[in-house]
Amino acid sequence: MPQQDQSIAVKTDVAPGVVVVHPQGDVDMSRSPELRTTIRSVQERRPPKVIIDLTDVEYMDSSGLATLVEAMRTAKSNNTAMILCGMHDKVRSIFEIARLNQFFKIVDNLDAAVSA
Amino acid sequence: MPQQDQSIAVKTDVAPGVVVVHPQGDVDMSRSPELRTTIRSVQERRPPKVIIDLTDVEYMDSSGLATLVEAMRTAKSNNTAMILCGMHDKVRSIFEIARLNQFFKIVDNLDAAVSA
Amino acid sequence: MSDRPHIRVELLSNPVYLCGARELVASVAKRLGFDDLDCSKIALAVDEALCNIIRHGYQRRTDGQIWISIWPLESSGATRACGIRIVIEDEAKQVDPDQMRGRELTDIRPGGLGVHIIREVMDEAIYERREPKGMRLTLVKRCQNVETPSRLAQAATAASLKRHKSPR
Amino acid sequence: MSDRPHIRVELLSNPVYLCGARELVASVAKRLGFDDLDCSKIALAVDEALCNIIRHGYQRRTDGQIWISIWPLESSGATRACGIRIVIEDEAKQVDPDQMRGRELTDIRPGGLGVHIIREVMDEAIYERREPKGMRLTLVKRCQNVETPSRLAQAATAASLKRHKSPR
Ligand SMILES: Nc1ncnc2c1ncn2[C@@H]1O[C@H](COP(=O)(O)OP(=O)(O)O)[C@@H](O)[C@H]1O
Ligand SMILES: Nc1ncnc2c1ncn2[C@@H]1O[C@H](COP(=O)(O)OP(=O)(O)O)[C@@H](O)[C@H]1O
Repeated sequence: MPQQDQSIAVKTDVAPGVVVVHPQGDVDMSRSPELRTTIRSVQERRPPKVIIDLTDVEYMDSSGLATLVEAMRTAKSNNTAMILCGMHDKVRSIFEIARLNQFFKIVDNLDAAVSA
Repeated sequence: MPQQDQSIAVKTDVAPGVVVVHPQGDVDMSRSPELRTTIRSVQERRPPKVIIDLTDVEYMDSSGLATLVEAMRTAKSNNTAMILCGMHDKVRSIFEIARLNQFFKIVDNLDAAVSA
Repeated sequence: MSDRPHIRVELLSNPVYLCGARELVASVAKRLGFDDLDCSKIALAVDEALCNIIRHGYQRRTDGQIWISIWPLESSGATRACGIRIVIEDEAKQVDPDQMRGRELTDIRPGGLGVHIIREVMDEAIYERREPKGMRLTLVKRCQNVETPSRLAQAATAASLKRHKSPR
Repeated sequence: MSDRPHIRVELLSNPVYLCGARELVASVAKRLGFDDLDCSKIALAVDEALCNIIRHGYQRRTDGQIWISIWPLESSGATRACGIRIVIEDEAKQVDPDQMRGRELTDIRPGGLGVHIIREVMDEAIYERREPKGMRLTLVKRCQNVETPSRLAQAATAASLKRHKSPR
């Protein structure tokens, strides 16, 4: 991908047992397959906690929601934690519209997610 | 104007003899007439220094440049100062393309403009 | 309201162009007076509708045509617009408008949210078959503060007429 | 490159809609791989061209038609796009393409910068008369990193095929 600011970073050095997935740019139908592939490959290693850091995601549509719902179901069936953080208001509003804000564990920022 | 975040604030209480014109939003062909009217009415009062604070202008086209060139010429003929500050990189690049960065007095931020 | 759309976008059914459509719609809505959150909701509704056309209508073919037409909504006799009307058309397969619905919101699983989102964020969302082929979705959202382009143009002209000499 | 534009925008010659056109163009350029500064320059060139059509072509009439057509530029045989081509057309008065030029840059006064800006930020800017009426401006900007929509769509499909079950 030549667009450095629209890639997905995966960080494993934030805290022991924690993997942070950090997508950048809009998560829409053209981008969510990449997010899905990344989260799946992270989850295959079964880390105790996966954090999806949405600080740099200013837009998400229902294909992004679908990706996260699927990942959350995998986390639940694996008995591992998945936490969302850094959500912008515009992104939060789509979770609310879809009545998904209760389904996910959502905290304010990365620090809160690490210590949650 | 119902769009609060696309109006032009005029502040006279920043420092004695200083008037700050603070446009917000894109300064394009549909917006520059308003900026022009505002600057003209400020200049009619002949304050010693007019500062155009561009901190909240992320886009400007040649109609904005024309407005500022005209205001700068008025300032020069009135023997008063006009200073631009808070310029974003994208706005700065159009001044450079038009070879106007030398014609104007441009400083980094409002503090520097007040003490300039 | 004149029949000719104020803006009409014709685009290929390629997800790559979703962002362009969203940004255009959000920025026109903004210019008409909607606040930032409403603008992003309107853009979201258009995005979801386009995704559905690409996915279900054209079955992910990227060479289908999609048209987005935009009008400011003016209430009869008023000098101000009172909303935005967006019509999205395709030439993809026709389906019964009643079939345009997602899953129950309580039955949480991936997918099945697009139509809910569209209906929730817009004041009107009407699907119909289009002649001779394809579907048409008419979206309406109202707003107290919406400016009409003619009023905005008048305001700009009035401001420029205050000048003596008019370089612009 | 197919002849049909990937995106075509038809808009009224009202300055109110400039922002919509800019945002669409910038976001499509971004998606094709241009960096932020280049995207805003491309949007600036389109904005200046539209302003000139509204001001000089339609003489500030707000009911004229303007068309913006966009293609990714692919170098022959390459798998990657190498730029963007934007064609802007109107039905306004025809002028000699040689008359499309601004003031000397050293002769500083308000105005006379639009055409300079267009030529400076784009790699090509060609004005011509359009049949049967109006003008056509063809703008080209090249880029090393530009992605083709077909490659992007393939990448997205490849990513989705890695899944077992595919809700999207
Ligand atoms: N443009 C369309 N063309 C054909 N069918 C559609 C279209 N939009 C929606 N549908 C139908 O409505 C259903 C619900 O859509 P949606 O709520 O977006 O969820 P999803 O797309 O995830 O199934 C789709 O599964 C599809 O059957
Ligand atoms: N679309 C157009 N239709 C007719 N004339 C044009 C058009 N674009 C540019 N021109 C001519 O080119 C000249 C230079 O344009 P420009 O550099 O944008 O400066 P300005 O618009 O301030 O005069 C204009 O004055 C006009 O005579």
